Amino acid sequence: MAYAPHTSADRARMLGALGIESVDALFDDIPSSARAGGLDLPEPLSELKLATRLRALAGRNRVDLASFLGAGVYRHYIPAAVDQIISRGEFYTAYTPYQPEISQGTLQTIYEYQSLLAALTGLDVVSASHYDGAAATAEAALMTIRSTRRQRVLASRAIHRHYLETTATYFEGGDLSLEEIPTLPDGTTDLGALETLLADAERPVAGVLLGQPNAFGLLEPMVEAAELAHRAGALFVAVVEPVSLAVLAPPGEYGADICAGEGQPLGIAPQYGGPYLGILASTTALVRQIPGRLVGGTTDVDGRRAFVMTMRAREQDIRRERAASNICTNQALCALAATVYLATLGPHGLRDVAALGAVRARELEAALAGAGAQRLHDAPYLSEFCVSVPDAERVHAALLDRGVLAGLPLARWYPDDPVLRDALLVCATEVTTSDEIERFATALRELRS
Amino acid sequence: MAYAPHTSADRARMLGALGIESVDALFDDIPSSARAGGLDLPEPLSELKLATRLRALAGRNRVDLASFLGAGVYRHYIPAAVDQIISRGEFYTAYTPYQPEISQGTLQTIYEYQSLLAALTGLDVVSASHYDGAAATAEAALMTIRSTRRQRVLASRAIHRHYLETTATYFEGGDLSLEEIPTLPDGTTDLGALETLLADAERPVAGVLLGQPNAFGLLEPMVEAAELAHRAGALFVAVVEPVSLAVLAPPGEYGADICAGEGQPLGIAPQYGGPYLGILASTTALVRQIPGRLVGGTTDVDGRRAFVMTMRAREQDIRRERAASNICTNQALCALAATVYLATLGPHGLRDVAALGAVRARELEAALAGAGAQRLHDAPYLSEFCVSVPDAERVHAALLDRGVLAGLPLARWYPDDPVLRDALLVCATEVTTSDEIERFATALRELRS
Amino acid sequence: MTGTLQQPGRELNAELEEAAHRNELEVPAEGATAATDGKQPAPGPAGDRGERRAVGPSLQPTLNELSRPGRGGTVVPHAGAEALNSIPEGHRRRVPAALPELNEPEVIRHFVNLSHLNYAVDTGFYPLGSCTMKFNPKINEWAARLPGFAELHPLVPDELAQGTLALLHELEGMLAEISGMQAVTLQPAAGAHGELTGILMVRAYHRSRTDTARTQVIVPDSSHGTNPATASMAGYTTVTVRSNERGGVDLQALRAALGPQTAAVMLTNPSTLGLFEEGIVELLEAVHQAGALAYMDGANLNAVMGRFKPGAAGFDVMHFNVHKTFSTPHGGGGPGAGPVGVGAILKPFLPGPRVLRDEEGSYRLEGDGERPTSIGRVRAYQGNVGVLVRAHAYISAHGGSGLRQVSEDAVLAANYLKSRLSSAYSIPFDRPCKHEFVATAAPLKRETGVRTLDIAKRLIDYGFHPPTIYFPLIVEEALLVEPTETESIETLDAFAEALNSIADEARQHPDDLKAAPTTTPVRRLDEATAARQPDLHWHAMAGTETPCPS
Amino acid sequence: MTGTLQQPGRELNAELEEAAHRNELEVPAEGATAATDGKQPAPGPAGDRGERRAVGPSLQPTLNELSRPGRGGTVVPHAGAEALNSIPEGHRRRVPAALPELNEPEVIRHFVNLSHLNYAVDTGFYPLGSCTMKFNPKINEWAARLPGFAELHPLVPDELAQGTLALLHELEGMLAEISGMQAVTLQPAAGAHGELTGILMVRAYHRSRTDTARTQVIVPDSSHGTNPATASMAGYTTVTVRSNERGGVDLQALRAALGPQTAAVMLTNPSTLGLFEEGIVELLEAVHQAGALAYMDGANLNAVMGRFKPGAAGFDVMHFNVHKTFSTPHGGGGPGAGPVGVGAILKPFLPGPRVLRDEEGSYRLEGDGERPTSIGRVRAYQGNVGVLVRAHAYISAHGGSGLRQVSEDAVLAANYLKSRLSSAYSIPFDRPCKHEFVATAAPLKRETGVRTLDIAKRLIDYGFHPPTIYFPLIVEEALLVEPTETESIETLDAFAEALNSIADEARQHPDDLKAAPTTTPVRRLDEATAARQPDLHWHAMAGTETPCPS
Ligand SMILES: Cc1ncc(COP(=O)(O)O)c(C=O)c1O
Ligand SMILES: Cc1ncc(COP(=O)(O)O)c(C=O)c1O
Repeated sequence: MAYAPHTSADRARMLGALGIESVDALFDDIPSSARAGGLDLPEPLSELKLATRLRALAGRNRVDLASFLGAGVYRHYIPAAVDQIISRGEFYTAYTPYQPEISQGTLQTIYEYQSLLAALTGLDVVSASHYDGAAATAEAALMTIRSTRRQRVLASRAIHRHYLETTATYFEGGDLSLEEIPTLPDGTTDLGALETLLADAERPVAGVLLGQPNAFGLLEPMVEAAELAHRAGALFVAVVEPVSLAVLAPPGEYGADICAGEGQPLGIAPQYGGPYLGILASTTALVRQIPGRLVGGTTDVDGRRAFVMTMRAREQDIRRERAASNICTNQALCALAATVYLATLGPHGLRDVAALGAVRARELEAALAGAGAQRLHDAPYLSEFCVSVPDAERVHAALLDRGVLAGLPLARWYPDDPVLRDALLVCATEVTTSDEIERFATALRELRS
Repeated sequence: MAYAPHTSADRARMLGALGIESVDALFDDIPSSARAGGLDLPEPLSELKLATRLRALAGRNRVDLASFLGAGVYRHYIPAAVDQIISRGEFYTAYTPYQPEISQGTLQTIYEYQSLLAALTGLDVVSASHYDGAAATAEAALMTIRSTRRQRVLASRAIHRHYLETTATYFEGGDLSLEEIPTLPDGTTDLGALETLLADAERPVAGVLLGQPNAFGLLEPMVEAAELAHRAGALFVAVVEPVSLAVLAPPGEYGADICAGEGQPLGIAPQYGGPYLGILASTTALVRQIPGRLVGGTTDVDGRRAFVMTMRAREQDIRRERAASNICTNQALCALAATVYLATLGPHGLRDVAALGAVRARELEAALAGAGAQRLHDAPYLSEFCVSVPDAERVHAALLDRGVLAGLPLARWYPDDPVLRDALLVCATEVTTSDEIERFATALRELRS
Repeated sequence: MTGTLQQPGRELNAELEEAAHRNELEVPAEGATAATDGKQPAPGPAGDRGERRAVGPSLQPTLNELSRPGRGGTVVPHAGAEALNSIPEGHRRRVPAALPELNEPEVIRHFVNLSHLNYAVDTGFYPLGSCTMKFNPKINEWAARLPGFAELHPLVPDELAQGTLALLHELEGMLAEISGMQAVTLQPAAGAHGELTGILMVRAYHRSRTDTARTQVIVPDSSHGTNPATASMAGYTTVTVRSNERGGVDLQALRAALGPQTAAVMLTNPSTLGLFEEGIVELLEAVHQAGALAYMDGANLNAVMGRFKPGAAGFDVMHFNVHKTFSTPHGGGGPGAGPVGVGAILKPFLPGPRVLRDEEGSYRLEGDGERPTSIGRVRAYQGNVGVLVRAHAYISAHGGSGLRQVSEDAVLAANYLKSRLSSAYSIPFDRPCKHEFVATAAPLKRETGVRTLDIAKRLIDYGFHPPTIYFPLIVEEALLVEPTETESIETLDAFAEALNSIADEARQHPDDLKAAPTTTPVRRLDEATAARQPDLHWHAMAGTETPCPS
Repeated sequence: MTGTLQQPGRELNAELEEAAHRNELEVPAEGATAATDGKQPAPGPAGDRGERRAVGPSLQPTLNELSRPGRGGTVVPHAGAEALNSIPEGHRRRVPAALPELNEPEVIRHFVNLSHLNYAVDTGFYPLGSCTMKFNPKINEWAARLPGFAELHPLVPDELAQGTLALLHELEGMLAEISGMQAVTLQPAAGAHGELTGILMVRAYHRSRTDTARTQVIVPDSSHGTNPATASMAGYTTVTVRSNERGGVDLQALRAALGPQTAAVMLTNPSTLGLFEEGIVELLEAVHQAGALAYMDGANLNAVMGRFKPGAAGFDVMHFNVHKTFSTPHGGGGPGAGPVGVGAILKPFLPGPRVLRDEEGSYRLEGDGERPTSIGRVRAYQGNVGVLVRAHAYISAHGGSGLRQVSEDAVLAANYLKSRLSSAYSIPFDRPCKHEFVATAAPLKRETGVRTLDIAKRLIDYGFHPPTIYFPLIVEEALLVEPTETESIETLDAFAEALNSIADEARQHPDDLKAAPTTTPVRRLDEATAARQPDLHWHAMAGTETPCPS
C-alpha cells in the first residue's frame, strides 16, 4: 500500500498478538446497518502516473499572462531562501508545539514572526496566524464586540468585498450587526457619514474598520477615523496589506487598537486562494481577547532562554465554549514563510519592494492614461488604483485574448454602482515589467480604436 | 554585497585590528606589473533580475518534445523523495567527510551507495563515485594497465563513442594503446576478432572492455568474452547501464573484474550532460588499484559502529604522484541521489522500471515497423535499439518539426559506416507513453508517404 | 456571543488555575536539576551546549540579536528616495520598520539550526492522539509547487483556472464518496473552521424553517474543545452530555438533553477516546426525532474509510481534517484544510462560491449571489488550495481499496500497540479501539507519584514524541496514543518497550522521570512566568532605525 | 604510467605507515573514554544515545537493517513476468538484486536523520583550508532545477538547447575575463580533472612542436596532491622544488630544476599556504625561458579576483574550481566543476566539442573532428552543466565589482583571523596572507603533548568544523584556516576565541583535548581496523532475494 510500511507478515504478527484472524473483528463495533461496502474511487495510481496526471492538470491553468490583478493577492518575488526553509521536514511535518523541549524551532520562529509583525504594525500583541485576511478581519470585528460588550460594528465599504462578506457570515451566529460606512467620490471612506453612524447612542458601536490601503488602492484618513471611533468608545481596526507597512505609517501609530490583514504578499504564492496568512495584532490592553496562539519567551529549569505557547486559557482546548475563538490548527507554515521572507528582505529590501511597486504603478497609470483609461479617484494611492474603462468587463475579456490580465473588473463586486461598474482595479508590483505595461497599454489602445 | 555579511563598520574594525587603512595593503604582494585593474563583467543583478534572466534562458531550451533519445542518458521518473533529500543543506553544503565525527551522514550514505552498487553489480569494491560514465570507463581501462603492467587495452567498437574517445584521451598521457574490437553484422562484438587480437603474444592485453547493453542497445556475449580475456591473462571490464542490472545478469556473475558505467539513470536529471555519476566497481583482488574514495565500517572508541574513509593511501592527497588517480572532488551528491533512488524503488521497483522500458520498447519497435522502419540488428536488446531509416539525418530533423525527437542519428557517430549512417538509435523507458509512440510512428509514416 | 470584558486580575487567576490543572505551570520538582549539574565534560562556550547537540551550534539567537545595521542582500533592485514622492507625508512611515538586517547566509543558517530543534514526523514517531501524524508523501509537496498551481491568482477568470477547478471538483466528489455525503465544500481552512461552517449551515437551516427556538448545541464530554467553542461562535449555548462506562455517549442522558431547543448534536466519531459510537443508529434516530441535526466531527475519519460512511448512516453534516486523514502536512501548526460534507437538506446553505461543472466539462465558480440560500463566504477565496492539491494526490495514490487499507492498518496498529501497553498501563475502555486509544497512568501515579506529564517528558529521552496527554479531559492522567498506519511494526514495538520500561523506572527511579527530559536542547520550561510576564516580541535591536540607503 | 602491481603485503604496510604519519590511525589515548563513562542520566535505549542528540533517534541503522521483505512503495506501475520474455534466459538476472525493501516514510526518515549527523556550511562555520567553504546561494539551487535546464538531454540537436548553450558561452566569457585567459573549456568535472585536461594540452602542445624530450613536470613542495598525481596520469615524472623561508617557491631551486626536459611548472597561486607568489614575474620568465609552460592551479582564485589575472600575467593554462570560487555546493564531496582557461598557444588543443556562437547569435556545438588539434573528449558530454548554471548565477549576481569585493572580503577576513590567533599559535609565514593562512601548533605540542589533531577534534566540541590539518605537508602540525568572505565578524571572533581557549586548555587539561570530541554522535574512530579489515558494503540483509511479485 502506498505509504504504509506493513507487510503481510507484519499484519499477521499484529493480528496474532491480538488473537484475531482478520482485521474485520476490529470493526465489529460498527453496527451492521451502518457498515459501508467499500469506496467507489478511481484505481490507485503509481507515483509516476500521479505526477503525470497532476502535471497535466497544472498545465491546464494559465499563469503566463501579463497580470495586473491584485485586489488583495499580490505577485511578488519570493526569495529562493523561503522555499528552502519551509520545505524542511523538521518544520513542515511537525505540529503545534505542545512539547516545548522538542519544538523550539517552531516556537522560536513564531516568536520571531510575532516580533516582525509587531515591528511592522506598531502593535505589541500578534497572534501566531489566522486562516486568511478575511477570517482575521472577522475575528478582529468579533474582538471589538467581546471587548466592548457592544453588538454593532461599522466597516468601510472600501474594505475588500470578501472580507466584508466573511465578517457578515461570522456575524450571523451572534445576531450581531455589521454596517457599511459609505465612501466619497474620491474613493475614500466618508468620515462625515461615519460620524453620523457613531452618533446613534441607542446602538453603540463596538468597532470601526477601515482598510489601508483600501480596496480601491487608496490611502484612507486613518488618524481621523481612529479619533472618531475612540471618541465614541469604539475600538479602531485597521485592515492592512503588510508590504505597504514598510512605507506607510504603522497602525499602532495612528491609533489602531487592532490590525488585521492578509499576509500572502510576504513570501506566499497565490495558489488560487490559499493557504495564506491571516494577520491579527492588537494592543497589549486586548491581549486576553485576541484569539489564536501566542508564543512567549521564558526560561527552562537551567535558566536557559526558551519559548513556549502562553496565555493558553484563551484557547478552545482549555476554555472550550468560553474560548476567544474556536481556532486550533492555524497557518503556521505560512507565518514561517513570512518570517523567512522578512528576514531575507530586511527593512530596506521590504521598503524597496513597496517603493518599486509605487514606481511601477505610476508608470502603469501614465501608460493607461496614454491609452485613454484615466484614474477613477483623486485620493492618493500606493501601488493599486482604479481606471475608468467603459464596458470594462468586455474589455477585460478581450484583453485576455491578447495575453493581458487587466486587473479586476469591479462590476463583479459592485454590480449596482454605476461608476465602479465601468472600472478596472489594476496593480503593479516590483515584478511588473515595463514590457508588460507596454503590452497592456498597446492592447487597450488597439481595442479602443 | 551579494552574500558577504560584512558591513562597512565590520570592515573598518578588521582593518583597524590589522593596523591598516585600506584593504589594498593586503594586496601589496602582487607585483605591480601583474596587478589587474578590475573586471569587465555585466553589472550585478538583484535576485529578482537574476531569476528573471535565468528563467528566460531555461525557457529557450526545448524539453517538450516526445523524446526517444537515450544513447547513454535516459529519462526516468525520479521519485520526489530524491530531491527532498539531496536539497537538504546538511548534505549538499558539506564536503569530503574528513572529520568522521561530524560527517556520519555523508559517510554512511556513501557506505550505503557502495552496498547498493555491490548488490547490483555483484562486485565487492565500489568507489564512492567518478565524474561520469566516460571517465569511469577510462579509469577502468587504466586500472587494467596498472594491475597487469601491460600497455594495451581492447575495447568493443560497440561501446558508447564518447567513452571510447575519452579513454583515448586519457591514454594519450601514458603512450598506451587502445584498440577497437569490431562488431558483427548482428550488432554485437566480434568474439572471433577478439580472440585474434588477444593472440598477439608480443603485445599482451591488459584489459578487454565490452558494453552491456552495448551502444546499439544489444546484449553482448559477456560470459564468453570474459573467458577469452581471462584466458589471455587480461582483465575483463563490463561497461553497464545500472537500471538494466535489475534484470540482467550482474557483472560479477559473468566474470567481470571491473565494472564501469553511467549512474545517471538512477535518479539524476539529464541536465545537458552533468553532473552525473561515474560508477566504478571491482573485485576485492583489485581493491588497491581502484581509484577514488572508499568508505568502510569501523567502531569508535566507545565501540559504536561508525563509518570512515579508508585505504586512503591510494589517493592523491596522501600518495601524490604515486596515487591510483588524481581524483579528489567526486560526484558524491549524485551518488546520494542514486542511493535515495534505489532505496525508494527497491528491488522490485527497479525491476519494474527496467521491465516497463522493455515493454515500451517492444511497443515502439512494432509501431515503427508498422511505419516502415525495421530493426537493424538481430541480437536481443533490452529497451534501446537501432532502426533503419534511409536518409536518417534529414528524417530526424523533419520529425523535430513535428514535435518528435527521434533518438540519435548514428551518422553523427559512425559517419563512415554505410549501414549505421542510415540508422536511428531509439529508446523507450517507463515514462514513454503509447501516445508518444503513436505520434512518432504517425509522423514517420507521413514523412515517408 | 459569549465574550465578556474580563477584569485582567480575575482573568489571570482563572488562567493560572486552569493551566495548573493541566500541569502546565508546574515549577520543577526538587532535584529536577540534579541530573545535569554533574560536571560538564569540559569547559568552553560550546562545551555545555554541545552536550546536548551533536553537530553545530546550539540554541539559536533570535533574528534581532543577529541583526547588524547595514547588512542585507539584494533581493530586489533599489528604488531611490523619489519613488515615494507621490505619497503624502502624513501617510508615510517616518522611520524604517525595525526589521532585522541580515544577509542570506545568516538567514539560512539561522533557520536550519532552528529546524534542528524540532521533532517532526520526518525525524521520528509522533503518536500525538487526535492529530493523525502520518507520513506526508513527498510527491504531494512537488505537486503543490507546480507553477501552474502555485502561481494562479484566485480572482482570475474561470477560463484561466480550469486545471485547479477540475481538481477541486474531483476532490469534492472523492470526499463525497468517502463520507457518503451529498455535497462538499472545500473552503474551510481547518477542522474548526469547518465546524463553524457546518454549524452556521445548521443555523441557516433552522432559520429557513423559522424554527428559531433552537438555541442549544449538545456535545459529549469527551468532545474536542473546538466543538463547544464552535457552538459559541455560532451563537449557541453548549450542553454537555456525559459518556457511559464503555466510552460512548450515554444515550439516556442524550435523550434527556434533546428537545425542541436543540439545534444540533456534535459527535466525534470515532470519538476522541478512539472508540466507535456503538449506539450510533439509536443516537441518530433520537437526534432527528427531536428535530435537531446531527453533526459529525470527522477528525478521526482515518479509522473508518471504506467501513463507515457518515452521510449514508444519517449524519447531516460533517467536516474532514485533510491534514489528518489525507496526510497533508501539519506545518508546525497549520495550514490544513477542513472541508465540510452535507446531506441534501443542508446543500442549499453551503458557503459560496461553489465549483460547478457544465455539460461540456468545463468548470466555473458560482457567481456572487447566484444561490441566495448560501450562508455566504467563510473566507476570502476558494480554500487552502495548495493543501487540497496534496489531499487530491493522496487520495489518487490510494484509490478506494488503498484508503480502506489505510484505515485497516491504522486500526490494527492502534490495537496492537494497545495490547502491548496493557499490562504496564491501565486501559480504561478495553474494547477494540479504532485509530487511537486512551491509556491512563492514574494507578501508576497513585503508586509512584509519577504523573503522565513525567512519563511524556521521559519518552522524549527515549527518542519519541509523547502522545497527547490530559486529553480527553474525562480520563484522569490520560495518554491518547495514535500510531497511524505509516509506522512500521519495529517502531511500534520500540515505542511500547520504551513506555513499558518507563513504567519500571517510575517504580525504581521516580526522580529521574520528574527530571526528564534531560537530552533536549532545553529542559522543562517555566510556563508560569511566561504567562505572568508576557514576553511576546523582542525589544531592543541592533540595526533598528537604520536610514534607508538613498 | 606509474602504476605497478603491488604485493598486497607491502602495500598494506606502506599504507599503514603513511596513515599513521598523518595521525589517522591513532588508537585512543588512555583516558579517552573517561569523559563519557560518568553515569548516564538514566537508563533506557535512548538514554545513552539521547545524551548526544537533541531530538529524534540517534545513529541510524543502515538501509539493509531497515529492509523487510515485501515492503516498498509504488513508484512506477508493475510490469508482469512476461515483460522480459524476449530477453534470453542466459542474459537474465536469476534472483532479484539484493536491494533493501523500504517504503517512503522509512526512506525519508532514514536520510533526514542521517543528515542530522552532518556538519555543513548551512549549519555552521566550516573553515576548511584550501576548500573555500563559502555560502551556497539558494537562488542557484532553484535555477539549476528549472525544468528547461534540468530536463535537457545532452545529445539533442543544438536548436533545442539554445538556452543552455548561451549560458555556457557566456560563462566561458566571464571566466576568460576573470582569468585573463584567451579561451575556456567548461568540460572538466572537478579541479583535478581540469588539471589533467590542462596538462594533456601541454603535452599535445610540445608534441605538436615535436619537442618530445620534455618528460618532467615541476611542482613546489607545497603543492596540492592532485598536481603531482595529475602529472603522473599525463605520463610525466614529477620534480619537486622546495619553498623558501617566505613560503614562496625557491626561485634558485626552480631555475636549477628547469631545463629542456621540463614540460611544465604547476604552480598554485595563491599557494596552499595562502600566500601570493611574490616572485611570480621572475618565475614565469624562467619557466618560459626554459621552453616550458606555466600551469596555474587556480583553486585559490577566491583571493585575487579583480586583482590578478593569471592569463594577463603570463600563465599559459589554469583551472578554476567553481565549487570553491564560484560557490557551487560541495555536495558532501562533489560534484563541482573544473573549467580550464588557456592562452593563445594552447587554444587549438582545447578538448571538444567547444560551444560556438555564430553571427546571428545562435549557438552550436563543434562537430566531431571539426578541430583535429583538439586533445579530444575528457568526458562524455559538455560538462557538469547543472553546476555551471549555479556558477553563472553567482557571477551574474556579483558582477565585476562584486567579485572584486568578494576577494577583498575573503582576504580581509583571513588576515583578521590570523591576527587574532597569532599569540596563541605560531604563524610560520608572517606576511599578509590571501584567502587563507597556515598556523602551526608545533610549539604547543612540544610544550603540552597536544597535537593538531586534538585541537581539531576539540574545536568540534566548540561547535566548529576544524580547519584543514596536516596540510600543506611542509608545515609541521599545520592548521590551514580559510574563513571565506561569507562569515560574519561575530563568527570569526567566536572561532578565534575558541581556538585561543583551546590553547589554554592544552596547558591546563591536555587530556580533555585528547579525549575530544565528546559532544558528537560518534567519537574518535578506529581507522586502523577500517583499513586492515575492510568492510566496504553490508552483507546479510533481511529481504534479500524476495521473488518479484508477478
Ligand atoms: C476531534 C477533533 N475535532 C476538531 C479538531 C479541530 O481541527 P483543526 O485543528 O483542523 O481546526 C481536531 C484537531 O485537533 C480534533 O482532533
Ligand atoms: C590547491 C588545489 N588544487 C587542486 C584541487 C583539486 O580540485 P578538485 O577537488 O575539484 O578536484 C584542490 C581541491 O581540493 C586544491 O585545493
